Amino acid sequence: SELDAFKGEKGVLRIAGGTAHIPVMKEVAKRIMKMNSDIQITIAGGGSGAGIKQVGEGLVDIGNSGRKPTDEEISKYNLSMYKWAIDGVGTVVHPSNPVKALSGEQLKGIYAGKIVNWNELGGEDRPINIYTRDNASGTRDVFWKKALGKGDISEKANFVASNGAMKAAVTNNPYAIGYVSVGYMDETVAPIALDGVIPTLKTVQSGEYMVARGLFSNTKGEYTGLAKKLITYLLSPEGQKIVSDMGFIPVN
Amino acid sequence: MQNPIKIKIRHLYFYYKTRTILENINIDIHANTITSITGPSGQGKSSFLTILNRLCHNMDGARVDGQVTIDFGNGFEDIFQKNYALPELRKRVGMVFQAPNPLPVSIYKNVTFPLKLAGKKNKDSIREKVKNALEHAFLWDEVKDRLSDDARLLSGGQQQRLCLARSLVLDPQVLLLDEPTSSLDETSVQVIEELLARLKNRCTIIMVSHYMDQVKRVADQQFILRDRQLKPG
Amino acid sequence: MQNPIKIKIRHLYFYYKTRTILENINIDIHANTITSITGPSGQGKSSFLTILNRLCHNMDGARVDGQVTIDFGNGFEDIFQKNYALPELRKRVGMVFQAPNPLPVSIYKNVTFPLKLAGKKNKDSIREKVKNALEHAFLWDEVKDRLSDDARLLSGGQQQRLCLARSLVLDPQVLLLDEPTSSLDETSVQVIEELLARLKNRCTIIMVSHYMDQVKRVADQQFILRDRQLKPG
Amino acid sequence: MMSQHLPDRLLSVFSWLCALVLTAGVSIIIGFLILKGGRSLNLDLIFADTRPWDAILLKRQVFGGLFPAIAGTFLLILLSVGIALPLGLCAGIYLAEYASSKARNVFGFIVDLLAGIPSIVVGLFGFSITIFLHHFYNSRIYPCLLISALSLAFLVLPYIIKTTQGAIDRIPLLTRLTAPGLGATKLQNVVLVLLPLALSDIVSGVVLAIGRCAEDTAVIMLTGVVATAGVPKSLFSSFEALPFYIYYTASEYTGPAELVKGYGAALILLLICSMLFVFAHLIKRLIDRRAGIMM
Amino acid sequence: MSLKDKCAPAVFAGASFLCAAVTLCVLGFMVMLSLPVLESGMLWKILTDSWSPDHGRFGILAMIAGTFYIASLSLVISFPISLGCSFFMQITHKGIAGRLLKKFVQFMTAIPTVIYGFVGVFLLVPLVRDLFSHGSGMSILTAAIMLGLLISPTMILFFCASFERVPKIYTDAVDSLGATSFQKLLYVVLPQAWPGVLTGLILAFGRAMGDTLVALMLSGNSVMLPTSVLDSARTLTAHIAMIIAADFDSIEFKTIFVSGAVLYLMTGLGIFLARISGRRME
Ligand SMILES: Nc1ncnc2c1ncn2[C@@H]1O[C@H](COP(=O)(O)OP(=O)(O)OP(=O)(O)O)[C@@H](O)[C@H]1O
Ligand SMILES: Nc1ncnc2c1ncn2[C@@H]1O[C@H](COP(=O)(O)OP(=O)(O)OP(=O)(O)O)[C@@H](O)[C@H]1O
Ligand SMILES: [Mg+2]
Ligand SMILES: [Mg+2]
Ligand SMILES: O=P([O-])([O-])[O-]
Repeated sequence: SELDAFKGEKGVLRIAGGTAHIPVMKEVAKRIMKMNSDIQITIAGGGSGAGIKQVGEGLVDIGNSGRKPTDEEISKYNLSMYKWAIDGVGTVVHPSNPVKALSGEQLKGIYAGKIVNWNELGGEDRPINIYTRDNASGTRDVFWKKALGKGDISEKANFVASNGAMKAAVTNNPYAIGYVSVGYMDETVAPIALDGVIPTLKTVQSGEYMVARGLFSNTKGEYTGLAKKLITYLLSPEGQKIVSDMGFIPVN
Repeated sequence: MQNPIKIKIRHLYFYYKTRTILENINIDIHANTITSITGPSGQGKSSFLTILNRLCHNMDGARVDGQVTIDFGNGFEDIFQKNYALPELRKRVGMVFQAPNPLPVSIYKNVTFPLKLAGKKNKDSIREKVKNALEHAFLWDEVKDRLSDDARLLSGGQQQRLCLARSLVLDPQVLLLDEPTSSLDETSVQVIEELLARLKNRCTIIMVSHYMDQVKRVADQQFILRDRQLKPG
Repeated sequence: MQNPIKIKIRHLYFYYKTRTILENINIDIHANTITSITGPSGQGKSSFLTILNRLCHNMDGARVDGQVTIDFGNGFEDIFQKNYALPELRKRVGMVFQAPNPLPVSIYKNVTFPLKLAGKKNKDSIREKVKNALEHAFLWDEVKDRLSDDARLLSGGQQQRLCLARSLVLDPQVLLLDEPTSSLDETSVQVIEELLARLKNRCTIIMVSHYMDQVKRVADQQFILRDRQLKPG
Repeated sequence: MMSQHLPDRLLSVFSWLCALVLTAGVSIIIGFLILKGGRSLNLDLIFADTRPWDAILLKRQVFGGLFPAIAGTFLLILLSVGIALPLGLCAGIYLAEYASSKARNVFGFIVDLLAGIPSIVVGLFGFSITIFLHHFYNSRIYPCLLISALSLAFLVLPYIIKTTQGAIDRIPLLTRLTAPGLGATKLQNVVLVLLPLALSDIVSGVVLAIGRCAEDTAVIMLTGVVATAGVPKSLFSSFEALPFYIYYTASEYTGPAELVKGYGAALILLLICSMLFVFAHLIKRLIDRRAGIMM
Repeated sequence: MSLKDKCAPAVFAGASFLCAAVTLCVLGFMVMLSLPVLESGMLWKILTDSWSPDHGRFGILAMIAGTFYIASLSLVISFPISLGCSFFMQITHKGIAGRLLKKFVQFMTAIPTVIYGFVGVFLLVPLVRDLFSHGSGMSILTAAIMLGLLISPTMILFFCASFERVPKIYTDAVDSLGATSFQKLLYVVLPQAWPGVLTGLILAFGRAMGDTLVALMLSGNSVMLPTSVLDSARTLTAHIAMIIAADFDSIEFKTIFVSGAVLYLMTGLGIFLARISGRRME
């Protein structure tokens, strides 16, 4: 199989950054390490910002990001980018929430703290609990730019540290609103149709749902060694199968 | 010994952990008498006194068995009963310790402390009582100008008399004295002995002493504590 | 007193913090004699002994001034010199404390402890030495069957003799004894006194005691410590 | 004479109430964990589909089990305590026996200060040092097991220093003078008498330190713990640890199965810490009982 | 003197110096690394402004406030309980019940912090959300309750120790004069032990301020100045844990060193006060 490329290799491969990437990375790492236990792959989160920064500083071999690194970042660190999936960022609420669709204005109003109660939107008479991510997050970056139009985010918003944490927070709180990578969505959270478009793999792929982005793996300079092999594997049919199994849209 | 019985002790045992200190003590103590207890060091004299106001329960590993009943005016009460009101008992059974134990406050406050505990508030009568008690303990003249001094600055003998005064202020019915004159010079000893003779009219006194001549001078009844037994001496 | 001088003390002062305990002491102590020191409690007798093996330096706030020289066979050495080898000094100047201080180990290990410190390893000669020392201190018969017992289980008097044995095991040239018979009964006191008389041939003894008749019986030279002065008694 | 005074009764009621609130609070926490995670406790939780012996002998990596996290935690404890113990013992001995009273005051304050530094600040320090070294010394230095262990060792140092110093200080003067009186050098006194007598207290200090290493998350979060790493192969590799695993699961579990594993991990960590606690008490009792013979 | 005897003191002293040096180094590093922001005269701004990186505002006032709110509330919750428990062990139930409680409290010191956070997330957060229907349930109150449980053993054991240090001759003296337990507590034990109680309080406050995980998991980490105990808040410790992932060169990232220095100095001040009140006890 395509894992044969890893035969006879040994060493450590460090991966950090975007949390949207983690399920795919974990699966890939598991397959590689099962095949060849001389290879050790470590995976940390931190967010896209941390991923770009750490790979730039040489602290990790692969830095993942859920947004395209800025031109400044690329030139400063001499980054090479490898995009291996397409993903969207969708607004989610608790499945029990009767609110299923919002207009762009409403969403901005909610996040700016101007709409504070679900009953203003046809829901229960309970305060809206906003969840957001910190600035290192690529998911936040995309959501802020493409869904909120760089609008304000209320100071009252609760902060969580990853895509997984966002999903867990919304799952547990019937009055929550948050945003996650489309790949993370399942029946424990309910997607919100934005301006009439429900964020799903299909609408993202078709371009109908606008809040979309690529998932990147970045290396400092051209990729080499284990990093090269891992990214090549990701882009191979077998790797792309994993990508789609995990709920993302393969690039090839 | 025609006075009525004040304290009845029956089958009294006392232990520290597994060690027996007192074994089957049976004695009576009559009202308004002075009872002395002598005996070698480390035999349990001090321990015996603390049984009578149940302070022994503050000691780790201490255990008593048997019966001690005291007549405070309403017939004999078993002081070992569960839920027996210890604060009341200890107000009626005063005690002066072997080592003087003034509290770390002023001389005046030391003497008024029991009154504060008993909830007495009348300022004038309190001052009166303090003076009385200190005069009784032959300490008034020495401290009347420095009542607000810290009591711990007093000399050992003065501290001993202060503690005596402090336990007199509540007018106890029974008074337990553990070597009350051990750190006093001869003249003070003499006045304290005279005080004891006078106090007899107001209360029943049980006193531990090492000085046989003192015992002979003041005690109505003598016991020697040896081999876990109280024997008439 | 025809023996040569062993210890010369000149202009010795001793302080605890700002408090003067000893003031301008000037005495000589001759080899192979017994010197006794008596005096009221709390005057500094124990402190004086600890100066002679410089254990006083282990006490917080203690300070000495003046000169103490001892002749260990190579002429008089100033023991207050900086860098003077204290472990050597203390091996030559043995001390038995006022309160018995056995280490919390077995009886046997207590006696062999000084040998361990000195680095002696020969098993047989060690056993021999332990037996000798315990016999000298008249303890052998009482403990020979329980050498591995914890030394703290011994009675106060036994502990005192154990500590004596422990300091004999290194054959000191000077022996400091702080009330060595205070917790012993009469017969034990007698045998210890006999021991001291015999030890005189091997070392110089300085001893604190409260018992005047004991002092009279054994001492060649007597001092009374009072008002910061050592006066011949 | 049976009356009990009102304030006394109030005091008694109040203290009962407080004791109840405290014990109830903690019991609810532990009960909740057992209720939710008790059933998940089995070998699968730890080793997943790998055979236990293969995992323990490091023949095979464990995927999806807690084994790497448990191994990481144990390695971390071993390393940190191994670093902190000799250092802490020496410093404790210095403070108790050698330092002048002035030095004791100054160092005492610094040790207290060290004990008070929030663990995240220690972590931040470890992190910054690593980045600093990475930049200016050797670009092959990354956040890793060794850095975490060093930072943790630093965090638990004060426990060991303070218990050592306290235990030696508590030895009565007479016992302290015994060996010098017999001609012992200062070092002999320390090694042959003072340390053995202080051993029981030192053990409790060490156990405190171990407990802290087992539970700390803030420090390792910044200095090298990661979500997936397997059993670390060298001091210079990243690692997993139980408390971080629990934290990670609590915030980003993806489904009920993963959550149950979180409960299981919490229970296991609690179990490890309680075992340490009980173990420490047993050792202490053993040492106390045969204090003499140990010397 | 043998070589060993000469080297040993140097080794012992060396170890102490090393520990002290690293301790001071930590502060030095925090200050040094926050210098770039401080030099531009931004210290005051950082300490007082609000946090909004999108608008170029990097103030940590809300975090300082959050730290104080959460730590103080946790003290308000656990101080009376700890006091009551130490009364229980030392005054009212000295016997078996007291000893059992003491064992239990000692055991509590062995419970890992992350357990409090974990159970807090799944038990207390939904409870608070449903009970007060205000916010997400991640709030100052939630964090303070768990933090209160976390710091109470520290306090209880410290209080007990200072109660135990009250000389027995004093307590025996008042007992023999007929004091009730309440009077004994009020007139002798508390006056004698209060410096110890104060020291314990300060140390517990430091512990509460320095804890990261409970606040990070339970307080919601929002960046506004809290106005009610049901609001979310972010502590300095949680702030460090969250922002550590940011770009190293950003101002955002550099503020975490300011946060670290502030935390260090605040706990240092606490320790200093505790030592002073502790010395008064002797
Ligand atoms: N708290 C305690 N725990 C265990 N044993 C104790 C305790 N207090 C005293 N003892 C022991 O009980 C015995 C009796 O002590 P007590 O103080 O009653 O003696 P005493 O007759 O008053 O002696 P003295 O004349 O020296 O005052 C002594 O052997 C003492 O060691
Ligand atoms: N470490 C110390 N610090 C300060 N003062 C001390 C210290 N040790 C002893 N003292 C004081 O020094 C004085 C002399 O003490 P020392 O023990 O030498 O008396 P002593 O003559 O041996 O008395 P005793 O006959 O009671 O044993 C005493 O007043 C004592 O309180
Ligand atoms: Mg007595
Ligand atoms: Mg003495
Ligand atoms: O994928 P992110 O963690 O950068 O949002």
